[in-house]
Amino acid sequence: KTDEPGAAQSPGQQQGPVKIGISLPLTGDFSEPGKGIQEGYQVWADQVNARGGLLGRKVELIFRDDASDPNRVSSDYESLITQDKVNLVFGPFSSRLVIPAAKVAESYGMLFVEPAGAAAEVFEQGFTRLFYAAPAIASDHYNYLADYILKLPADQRPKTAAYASLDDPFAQGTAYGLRDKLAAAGVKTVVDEVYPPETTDFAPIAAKIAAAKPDLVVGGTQFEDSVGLVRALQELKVQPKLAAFSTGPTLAEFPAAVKGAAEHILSPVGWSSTATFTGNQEMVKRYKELFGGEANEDAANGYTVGQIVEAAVNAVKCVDPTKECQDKLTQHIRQGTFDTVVGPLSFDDKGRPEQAHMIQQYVNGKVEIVLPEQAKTASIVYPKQEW
Amino acid sequence: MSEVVLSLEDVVAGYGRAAPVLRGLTVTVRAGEVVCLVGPNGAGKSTALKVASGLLAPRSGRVLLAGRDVTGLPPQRLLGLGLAHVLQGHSVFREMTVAENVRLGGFTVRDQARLNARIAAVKELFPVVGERWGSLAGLLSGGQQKQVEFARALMLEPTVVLLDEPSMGLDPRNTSVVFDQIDLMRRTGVAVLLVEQNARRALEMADLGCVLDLGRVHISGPARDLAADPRLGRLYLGGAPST
Amino acid sequence: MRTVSRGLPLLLAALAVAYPWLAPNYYLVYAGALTVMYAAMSTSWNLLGGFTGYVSLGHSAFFGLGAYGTGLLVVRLDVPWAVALLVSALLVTAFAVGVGIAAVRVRGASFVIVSLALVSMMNLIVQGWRSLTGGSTGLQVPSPFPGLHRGQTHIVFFYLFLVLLALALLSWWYVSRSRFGAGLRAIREDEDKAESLGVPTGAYKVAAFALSALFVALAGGLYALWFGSLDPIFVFSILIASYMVLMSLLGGVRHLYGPLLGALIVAPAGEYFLIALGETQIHLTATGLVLVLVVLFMPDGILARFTRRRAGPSIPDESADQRLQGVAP
Amino acid sequence: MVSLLLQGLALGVLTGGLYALLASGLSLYFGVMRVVMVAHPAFLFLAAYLTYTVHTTLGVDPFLALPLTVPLFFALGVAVQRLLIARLAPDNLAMMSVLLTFGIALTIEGLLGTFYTGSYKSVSMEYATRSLSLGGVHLPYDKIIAFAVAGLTLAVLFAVLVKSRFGQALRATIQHREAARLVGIRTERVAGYGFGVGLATAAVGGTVLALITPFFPASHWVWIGKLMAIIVVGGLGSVVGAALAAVLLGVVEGVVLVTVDATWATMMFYVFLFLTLLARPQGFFGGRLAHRF
Amino acid sequence: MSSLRTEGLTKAFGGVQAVSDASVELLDGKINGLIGPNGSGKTTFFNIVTGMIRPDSGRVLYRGRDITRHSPHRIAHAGIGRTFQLCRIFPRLTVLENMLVAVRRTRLRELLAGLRDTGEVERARHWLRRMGIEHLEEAEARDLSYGQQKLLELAAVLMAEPDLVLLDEPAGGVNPALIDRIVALVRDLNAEGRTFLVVEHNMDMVMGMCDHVIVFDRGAPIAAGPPAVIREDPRVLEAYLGV
Ligand SMILES: Nc1ncnc2c1ncn2[C@@H]1O[C@H](COP(=O)(O)OP(=O)(O)OP(=O)(O)O)[C@@H](O)[C@H]1O
Ligand SMILES: Nc1ncnc2c1ncn2[C@@H]1O[C@H](COP(=O)(O)OP(=O)(O)OP(=O)(O)O)[C@@H](O)[C@H]1O
Ligand SMILES: CC(C)C[C@H](N)C(=O)O
Ligand SMILES: [Mg+2]
Ligand SMILES: [Mg+2]
Repeated sequence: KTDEPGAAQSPGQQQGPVKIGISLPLTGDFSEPGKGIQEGYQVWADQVNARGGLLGRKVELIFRDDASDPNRVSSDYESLITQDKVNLVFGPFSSRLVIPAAKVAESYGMLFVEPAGAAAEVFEQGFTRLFYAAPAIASDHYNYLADYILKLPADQRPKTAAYASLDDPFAQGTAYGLRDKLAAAGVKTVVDEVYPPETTDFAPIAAKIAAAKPDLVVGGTQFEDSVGLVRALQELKVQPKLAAFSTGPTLAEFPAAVKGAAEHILSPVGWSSTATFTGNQEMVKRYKELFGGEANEDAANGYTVGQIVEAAVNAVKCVDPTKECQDKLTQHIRQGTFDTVVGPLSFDDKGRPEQAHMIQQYVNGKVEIVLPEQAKTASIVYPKQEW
Repeated sequence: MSEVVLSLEDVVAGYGRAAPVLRGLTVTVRAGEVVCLVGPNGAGKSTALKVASGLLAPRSGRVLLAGRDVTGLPPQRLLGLGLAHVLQGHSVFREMTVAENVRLGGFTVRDQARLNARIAAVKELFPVVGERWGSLAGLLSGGQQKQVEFARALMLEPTVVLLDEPSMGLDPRNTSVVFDQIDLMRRTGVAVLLVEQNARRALEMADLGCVLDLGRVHISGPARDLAADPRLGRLYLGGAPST
Repeated sequence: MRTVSRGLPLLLAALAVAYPWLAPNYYLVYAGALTVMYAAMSTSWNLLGGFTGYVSLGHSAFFGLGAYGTGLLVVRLDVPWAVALLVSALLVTAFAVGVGIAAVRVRGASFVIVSLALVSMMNLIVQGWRSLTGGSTGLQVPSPFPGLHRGQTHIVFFYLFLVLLALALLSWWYVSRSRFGAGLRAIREDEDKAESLGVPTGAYKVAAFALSALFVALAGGLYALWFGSLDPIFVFSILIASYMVLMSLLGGVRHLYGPLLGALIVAPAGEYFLIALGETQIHLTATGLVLVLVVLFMPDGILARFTRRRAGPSIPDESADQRLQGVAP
Repeated sequence: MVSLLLQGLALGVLTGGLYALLASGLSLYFGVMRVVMVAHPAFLFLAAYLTYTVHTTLGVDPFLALPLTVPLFFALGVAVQRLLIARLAPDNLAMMSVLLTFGIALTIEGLLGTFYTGSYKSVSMEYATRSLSLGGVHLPYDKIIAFAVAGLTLAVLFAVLVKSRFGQALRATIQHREAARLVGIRTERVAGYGFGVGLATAAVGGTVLALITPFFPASHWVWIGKLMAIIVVGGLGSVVGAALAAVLLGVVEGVVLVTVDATWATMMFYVFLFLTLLARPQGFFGGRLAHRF
Repeated sequence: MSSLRTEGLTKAFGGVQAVSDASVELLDGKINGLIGPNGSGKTTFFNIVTGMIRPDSGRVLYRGRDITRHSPHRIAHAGIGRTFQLCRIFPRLTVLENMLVAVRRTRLRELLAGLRDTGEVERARHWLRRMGIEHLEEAEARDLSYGQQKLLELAAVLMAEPDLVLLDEPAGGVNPALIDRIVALVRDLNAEGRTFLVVEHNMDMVMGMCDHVIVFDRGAPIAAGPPAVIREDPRVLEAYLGV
């Protein structure tokens, strides 16, 4: 077989464009964020090519749609690696797809930097070539918020908390990360709901939360359900002192979808459009030129993957799919620290990033970074205004 | 002789792309006359009636109704010209009540008074229709359903009636009712094209008989002569009845 | 026709066996194994669908249960993989008997809906029972052949699926020529009439349902071992059963090789569409339109076009001329 | 606890009304033409997207899209029936229609994805996020609106099917096409209109859905199972049965959601489906004529 | 001795009393006739005897064994075969395949054995030959004419070697020549020891062929006896024959 591990690479592969294989959920459940990641990758490729490419070779992105289906994601990487003989692969979106994808990459000895496999489980599969290109894994997303809450004076500190989470490893990971820390510090969990992705009606869940009158409402959500939950909470007149939801509020569609209810909602975010980290402003600008509209966190994460791999390639001076080269790249990433649009990133031996997510809040209708102290663009509003 | 109301001229017809079932059929029915088609199963008798009522468009040949060329017109147009067709087998609307079935017979009529008069008339002709007025037609016994179909077809006081094996499944009493009805229609000037397997009885009362086979009329003539033809009797009408 | 029906299968079988060695790269071996897996599954599906006319979308559930059963036995109880595969398939078969008893009480459209519900239900259960199945995180099954590299694993599974396909084909053939098969076909045409002729329709249907589930469960189990990660949403997806239906239908549900032929067309075409049109959602539309066209223009499948034509209507009772001899018009 | 139960019950009734609206079209296709229309939810979301477009480009209330979408969907339904469904062989209409409409659903999803991209869209109105409070029980306005629209639509539908000449003609057409033609019914046209009416309900349903939930091209998959379960419990083909079953299941779902959890609440649909089959395969409210002899 | 006996069978559909307190006894080894007006419960009686409908009360005894609540296939295995009022065959199976469906006993090995390897095909051909349709063996059943389908239905029932055969209107819609053939067949089969119960509205056929005639009216037997007696029975004349 031409792709037998260790088979000599044909010389043709040393020239021509650098092909990068990517499978993304362009249809199906994850198509919304999948698109964002795709745009991030495209902005990066555009800029690299403008700079003259990787090691002087043009970058060419090959996209496949996996329809949010893990079976397909495997096929995609299988064909990208063995048939298209890509030089590099970048990861797909969602922890659910990252695991099967990483398996394929791992067994063909390919470096696997991914933008969206944040769940803790991703890093427990024994992958040796996987890196998550964002500041923190899911269970650490709310770390700053947890610190903030626990430092509040005793009389202001919330006593009870309600958690509602989508049955999804990432979404649950974020909510439970916060829950475990707060519960350990004595904040009572009064509602702890998990709902399947099929759920379309959130009013009864909100009713349950309303009945418990919690000080704190935390949603482990993706997009659709975050909107559903917020609307239902508002309709059922739940009035917590603080409300936090993962993912949904970081998307541009959110405030319009919840119709004014976005005010003071908190959300972990790994990236900010106003941050001045390496390349960020250029990225924001180029994004607007290419796609109109504002870049979002997903696009930034895709871009980050590109930045890390680019730095590694430039450092070790190879981009071949061969084992030696991929090993060298992996080695380099494991040891280095990388300047990216989400800040400097470094990884532990399992590929986990060692930094932290920021916390954003809608203040006067605008997204502001409120935590941590050193990055904030506005002060956190607590307790939140009534819905 | 009275005027011709319905005629099929040299009709060729069939289903889908298969070979034609009717291969040059010619039949003529006059006002006040009962024409009886007999013939073995699969000869094309039902097909001939379907062509006559517009359910099936012929591949060639003409259909004339009341002097007009109606070849290829859909049934609802022929209905307006006074044609009614009672299908072979069961064709009640099974999941509708007897009442709905009968009223649908007058679907094209908007005049309520006329409808009500007709309903009363058919109820009298077929008592079971009145008795089971509110029940679902599909729940009636085979023979009862047949009666509902007649009632439905007679709602419009047709001038040409096509009957496809009307006595099939009927008990002797109802069979007589049907034959009496046919006789009555003839006397009021209605033209009847009748398909019957109960050939002896049908030929007895018909004016004209046609023996159909392989999509053509093989023998035709005054019904009584046909019934009396000994060879024909043996071949088509079966052994002499025990009576 | 005879030589074609004898010679062609042999040739195909030889080609199939040689395929992994002919394929230029491992992706094509992988795609081959996937195709054979689908062929095996649609042939199994056809044990129910083709004979009895009961369209089951519930076979996704058997696929998923077979996969999870095998995976859980291997992961949680350290059972050797081959044993796990068989035990799990047998458990699924037993389960199918239970479900079958309830499900085959309804016919036609209701059955389709019930089978659809079965898939959703299993998905909810497997996803909800996190402590056992790993829930939405999925279940990671270790490779049974840790010594082989990925490409070699594809070759091994290609042959395993090929064996399964052979078994499924053999079963279909065996049933089709038996009285059991005749009874099943009669059920497709007119169930009450079949019963009045002495066919125990209930038992027959359940038996066909279970047999068909058995093979699909085996395919699911092999898939779990091969693929290594199971995610409830996608293992219990009606799309999987829809593929079985589409493939069977395209090839021809009334023919032994119909589903196989369908799989040989649909699976590679699916991969092709994805690669050619993968960047937009239009490939969904392409798949949808193909389905619509097949249903409209080839409802009996491709093979129906090549086999015995219908005699056509109009078979007269006896020759009219025989009877009319001597009777002048 | 009692008030929570009451709240769950009230929400369940309202949601049930919505389910009734969404399922009514399905029940109609099946009842009158034995077609299992897997693409109905896809059409619901097609309507939702159209509503979205009208709402965002013209800035008008989403319900003002109805004069546009209802006739459009009616026409679409007529076209689908005349061009596609009518061509299916009657032998195994149920089976083939599942596959055909499955193909249609995929086609629609692909087109939506192509034109609107995969991202979520939503239509939010000020009035749709408030609620009415009655003795501690909150009734969200969007759900009240959905319930009212559903009730109205179903009443119209019922009147059309049972009372009107068209309804009579439609039922006759389904039951015996040749006989229907012989009493003067234009059967092709009637069957087309019947399908059109079914899709017209999807236009209304889609608008309501757009108002209460965000959507993306693949959203329709979630609804197929639930809606199908409803029409089976209601008795396949019975529009009234489906409505009753929808409310029943809505209430069960609401109550189970507040007392147990969301997984079990969704499961209830399927549990009821299987219970129905075991107890009364013809459905609880339908009670159809046995086709046996 | 009687092979089939019913005691007080009753069945109501909603408000309609289809069969009420029907106690019937067949003459073993003879041709029994069952006549009665439309809707008098004859078909329902068949359906109860063959297990397709559960009676509200009463018992069905076959050779002294109570088979009232047995499922249709068990009753078929016990040796009772039936045809349907509107002929039912398997339309998309070939004539030969239609013949191979019927089963009398079922053992797993027989079930799974290849049909062509056992004597079944020979037996099937034998019956087709007796019906005179052996030349149609490979045709799809739906392509047969109605009369041929009726013969096929009967042949398929006979494949299970029933001892008692219930025929629901065997002559309905069949051309007269074929009726003669069916009558002859029934007589032959009866001579070989099979008992028959025939529902029929064709009085010539019933009176000419049957040894014993049972008359139903409104769901219950009102008379039973040899044809000659029945023909003169005033109750029968009034309920049924009286025209
Ligand atoms: N499934 C059913 N549901 C309701 N009523 C029924 C059903 N089957 C039969 N009936 C009623 O029971 C009565 C007897 O019907 P049955 O079919 O047994 O009569 P029959 O003697 O066979 O008549 P025919 O000579 O017309 O065939 C009829 O009044 C009929 O309407
Ligand atoms: N809808 C149809 N599609 C295809 N073929 C048909 C159709 N209807 C009838 N045929 C065929 O046409 C031929 C003639 O049928 P037709 O019903 O006209 O015969 P018939 O003389 O009425 O017979 P019978 O006495 O049995 O009613 C038969 O061979 C039949 O198989
Ligand atoms: C932060 C997000 C981009 C992570 C993603 N939602 C996941 O499932 O892991
Ligand atoms: Mg006929
Ligand atoms: Mg009867």
